[in-house]
Amino acid sequence: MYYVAQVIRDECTKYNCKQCTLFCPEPNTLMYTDETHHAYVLTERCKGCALCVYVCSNLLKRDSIEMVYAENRDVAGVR
Amino acid sequence: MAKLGPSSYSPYPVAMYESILNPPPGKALMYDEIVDEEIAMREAAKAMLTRDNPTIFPGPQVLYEWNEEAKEKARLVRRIADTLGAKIIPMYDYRPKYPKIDPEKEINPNHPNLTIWHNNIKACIFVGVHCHYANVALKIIRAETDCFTIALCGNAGHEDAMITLRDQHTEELEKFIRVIEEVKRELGR
Amino acid sequence: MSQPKRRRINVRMPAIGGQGAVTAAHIMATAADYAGYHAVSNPFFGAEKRMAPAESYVRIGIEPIYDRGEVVYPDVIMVFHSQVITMGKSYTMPFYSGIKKNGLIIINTEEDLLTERDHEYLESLNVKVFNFSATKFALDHAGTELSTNMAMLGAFFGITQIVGMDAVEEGIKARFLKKFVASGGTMSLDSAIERKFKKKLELIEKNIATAKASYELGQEWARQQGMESWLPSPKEVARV
Amino acid sequence: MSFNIFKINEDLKEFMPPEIVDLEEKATWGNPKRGVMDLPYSKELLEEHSLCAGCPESAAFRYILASLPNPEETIIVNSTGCTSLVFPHIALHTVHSLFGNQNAIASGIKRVLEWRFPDKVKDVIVLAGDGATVDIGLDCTLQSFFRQEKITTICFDNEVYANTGGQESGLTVKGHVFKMAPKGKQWDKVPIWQIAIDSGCHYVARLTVSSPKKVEKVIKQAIYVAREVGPTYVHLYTPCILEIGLNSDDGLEEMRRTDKERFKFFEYMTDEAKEVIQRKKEEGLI
Amino acid sequence: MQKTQQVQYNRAGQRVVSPEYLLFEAPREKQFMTGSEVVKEAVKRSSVDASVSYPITPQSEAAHMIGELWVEGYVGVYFRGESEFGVMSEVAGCSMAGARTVTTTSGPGTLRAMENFPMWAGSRLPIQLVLMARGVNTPLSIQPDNLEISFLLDTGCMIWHAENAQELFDMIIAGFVVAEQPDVHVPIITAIDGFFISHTREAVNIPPDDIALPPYNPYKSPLVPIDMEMSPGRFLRDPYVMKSNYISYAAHTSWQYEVRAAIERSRPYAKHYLRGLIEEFGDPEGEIVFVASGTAGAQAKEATQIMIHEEGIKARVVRIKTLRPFPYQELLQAVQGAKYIFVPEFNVIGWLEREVRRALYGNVDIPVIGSPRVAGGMTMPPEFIVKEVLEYLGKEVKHVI
Repeated sequence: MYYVAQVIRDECTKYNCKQCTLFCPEPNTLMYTDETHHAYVLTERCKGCALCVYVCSNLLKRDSIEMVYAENRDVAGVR
Repeated sequence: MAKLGPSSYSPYPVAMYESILNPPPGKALMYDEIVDEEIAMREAAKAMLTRDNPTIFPGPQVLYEWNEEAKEKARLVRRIADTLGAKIIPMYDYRPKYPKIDPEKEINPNHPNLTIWHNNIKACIFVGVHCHYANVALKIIRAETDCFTIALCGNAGHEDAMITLRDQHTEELEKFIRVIEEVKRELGR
Repeated sequence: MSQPKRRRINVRMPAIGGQGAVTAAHIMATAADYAGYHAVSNPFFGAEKRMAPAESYVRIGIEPIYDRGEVVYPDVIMVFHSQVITMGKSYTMPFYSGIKKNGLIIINTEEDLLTERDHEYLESLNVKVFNFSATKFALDHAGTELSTNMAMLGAFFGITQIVGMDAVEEGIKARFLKKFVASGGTMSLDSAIERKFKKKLELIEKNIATAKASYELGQEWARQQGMESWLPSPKEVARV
Repeated sequence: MSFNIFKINEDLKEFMPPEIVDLEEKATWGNPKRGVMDLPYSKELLEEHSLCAGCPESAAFRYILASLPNPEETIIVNSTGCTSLVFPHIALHTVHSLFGNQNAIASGIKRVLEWRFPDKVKDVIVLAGDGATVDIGLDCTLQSFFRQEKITTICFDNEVYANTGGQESGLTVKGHVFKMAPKGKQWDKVPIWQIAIDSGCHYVARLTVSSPKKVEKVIKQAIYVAREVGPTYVHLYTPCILEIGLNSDDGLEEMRRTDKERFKFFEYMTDEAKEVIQRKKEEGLI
Repeated sequence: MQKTQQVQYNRAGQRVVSPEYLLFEAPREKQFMTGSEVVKEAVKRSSVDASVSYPITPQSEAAHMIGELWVEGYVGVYFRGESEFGVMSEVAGCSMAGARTVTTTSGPGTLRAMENFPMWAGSRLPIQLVLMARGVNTPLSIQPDNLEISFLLDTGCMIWHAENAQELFDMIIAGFVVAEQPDVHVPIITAIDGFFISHTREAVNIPPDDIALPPYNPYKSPLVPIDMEMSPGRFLRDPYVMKSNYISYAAHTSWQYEVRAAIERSRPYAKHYLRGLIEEFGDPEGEIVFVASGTAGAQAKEATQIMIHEEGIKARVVRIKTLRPFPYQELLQAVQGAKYIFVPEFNVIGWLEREVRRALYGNVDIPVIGSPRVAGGMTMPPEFIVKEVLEYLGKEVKHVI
């Protein structure tokens, strides 16, 4: 049981910022798709640091990422 | 006498401790015997055709297109696998991946035993692996598994393999394919 | 008196830094090598400074020479500077310690520097002492005291009679004509000599003249002492 | 082009795991204009490693590797420390040999590559921590500057020996209590960026990794100058959130805070370096 | 792949010849030179790519002369490093980048650089270190003493010990050839006793200088050269430190055994190029056997001749050329028939005596006497060796005055 980041797609698509993908410390973990205009998390690579949440919520006030239990994550939301 | 089967707790250099050295140019090493290349090739083919889950472990030197010979060798390695009906599990780089390795899809020289145990491999061929890593892996395999190891080496060979064929380039690999086909016929396959 | 049968001459050259003992040793070995002997030369292994004690060594023999390093038991001792004796600028005390029976000491001096006791001891071993002023020789024949080493060298070969003057000349030429990479210090000394003599060939000529004069002096002295060649000629050895 | 070494032979491609195939197909190669803005889409030259969650050093590695103008001809030299947990996972040829000799190793590699491949540009980049750069390896670091080795030295300054459990380092700030400094550090942080200038570096920058784009610019400038002029030095603050008692999502905030104080952006360049940077800017490469 | 028969030249314009031709067949001319000069001549004929140097007596002269070769275009990369630690790292970098690399050091420099030697071996770098042994400091000394070889014995490097300038010349060339065999590919330390060889001038036979070894091919290395010209992209040239568990320890174990196995694989090559791992000298019936290496071997030969010619004692020398790999079989064979084995050495601890005892223990029952032994720069006159043996045998000592 551990936390991973999960992008709230409907919120994320409102912006075109990609900032979280830059600030995530892990390589190829938080990516962006231009097809549907939102970021997405490769859950098996996520270490759950929540830095993306800090960037998205504290700095940018966009509240488009949340931390969830890995087993509770919305699989449909994971590309 | 070098024997097949788990030999020790520690991957010590079995062959070297038994004073087994690499074969001289033009020859091959089979267990602790220096034999003609042809004989060793036949025995290697037989092992791969008769033991469970025969697998080829191609290394970076044949996986990547870093020169023309590598391209040609890759084609031949594929043909060897097809002729033998063997699986291919790549050793695509040398970084340790334990415990995240997917032993069905990859092998790593630092813990080759994991892949061999998982897939119950009883005969395997190393080809295109840099000599140092091949030797590191072969010692571990010898210490911890009963897998029959065969090395197709572009340089001087690997005395810790059950069979080591040295100076294996495209010509030799083609010869090996012919030998496999012969042995297959003899075995009635 | 009869001389012992030798297979080897071990030479020790106590000198003062800057006198060219290393060069002399090198030329001595080269000359012996030219004449067909086996030869090895080496300096004393230390940080050599001008006017500080310095030694070099040569071994000449009729069979391959394995021995190396300091010569502890010499057949010949060549004292390049009186301070070796008078001020104890020597790595062994007394300077002749270790000398073998029937040996030879060549000293660059005009007067007898040895004590009564020294003489007694050396006589007991039948060691001959040859005093001559090599520095004066150098000044007379080369016009510079820098050729002292050549005078010492000439005397050695004159007395021991193992090689002719031709080999000595060859050794000197080899040293100064070939570009040997010596240590920086030796190189600057060489260039100092060169400046003084203007031309290299002139230098060689004068060095050879100095060595030749002392060679003849030594030869004459050896005859008076009843000495013969110290080693069988390499050709004789080859025939055996 | 050396990118060929990452191309997979067609006959064996089907057996390769996707992350390796991606390296050939989705990583950015042969494009000197590559940069951090490729990160959201491309395959990075870095694999999953075992640095702590939220470690700023981890982010720094991403930015640096994304900013290399010529990755297919770039050699990375590492040292011991937390960075050792990353170097085997870099796609390029990397070296780790000993603790503190990274600049010496890099010197040897750079000179030989220049000699072996006179017609190619091979960049050699040192990535090491503060202990490696300033304490145990200071001699080798500075001597490589004195010798004007054409290498880029990048120091990850986390102000502590983190890999060994939090000991004081030469770059720890005065007064800070760490292991081996139980009364607090007794002397000042070593001003290595200034020492680098005095030792002959042609381009020196000091910054945190709070701004990916700024890091990209600095890294590119440092590499271009090293290629043509001489040694360059980049000092990056990558705080050890673990040892200074922060949460895993606090690293960025810590860096943003220090951006305004002791890690205020600082840049130095010689005239020769300025010329190179100007030229590269005109070529649109920076 | 067919080899082309056409004449090839190296970067310095020298004709490339086979190691066999260079070492065994090429005409040789006698030169009168020091050990240091011999290093230059050997490096000149070895198609060397890189060298880094640092001053320390007695190796400095050899290092200077490698620098001259760089000026003359025979060596590709050359500079002075910051210290021996730096130098050994720099040459490691050179070697990793695919260069044939040589360096020299002595005494305290060896110990300062120490951490690098196991790293070279673990990284399978075929660097050649010409070690001009001088001993280890305090009190300050620059004199010949080979104590430092003891520290090097188990670093995973091959170690050969030359007896004279001639052997040093041949060993340097052979050293590259053997160390670069793909199945060997470990560092080679060609040791001599400093001063005794480096500063001694003697006759050396050397082949012409317009021929040289074939250049080094880094793509036959058992590990990947660091030049971004060869796959794979990712690999670890470092012991496996990432995880702490049985699996990773086993990998590290295997790695270390592999380095040792690589040294063992050098035996047939060394035997061929050095004409044997040992040399036997003197009366084959000799009951007194000296087992020695380097200059101690030379002194023992001289003593043996005195004993045979002047004392009527049957004596012989077994001179060890390769300390790593150690010639166990050859030594066992060679000491058959001995009554006493003397091990003369130029160091205070007697590392060769230890090696000899280990090799002979349980195999033969011959007393091994770790004597005579000198240190700190002392010479070992043959007369002194004879005296020691005579005293041990209870015989009258009449030779030495």
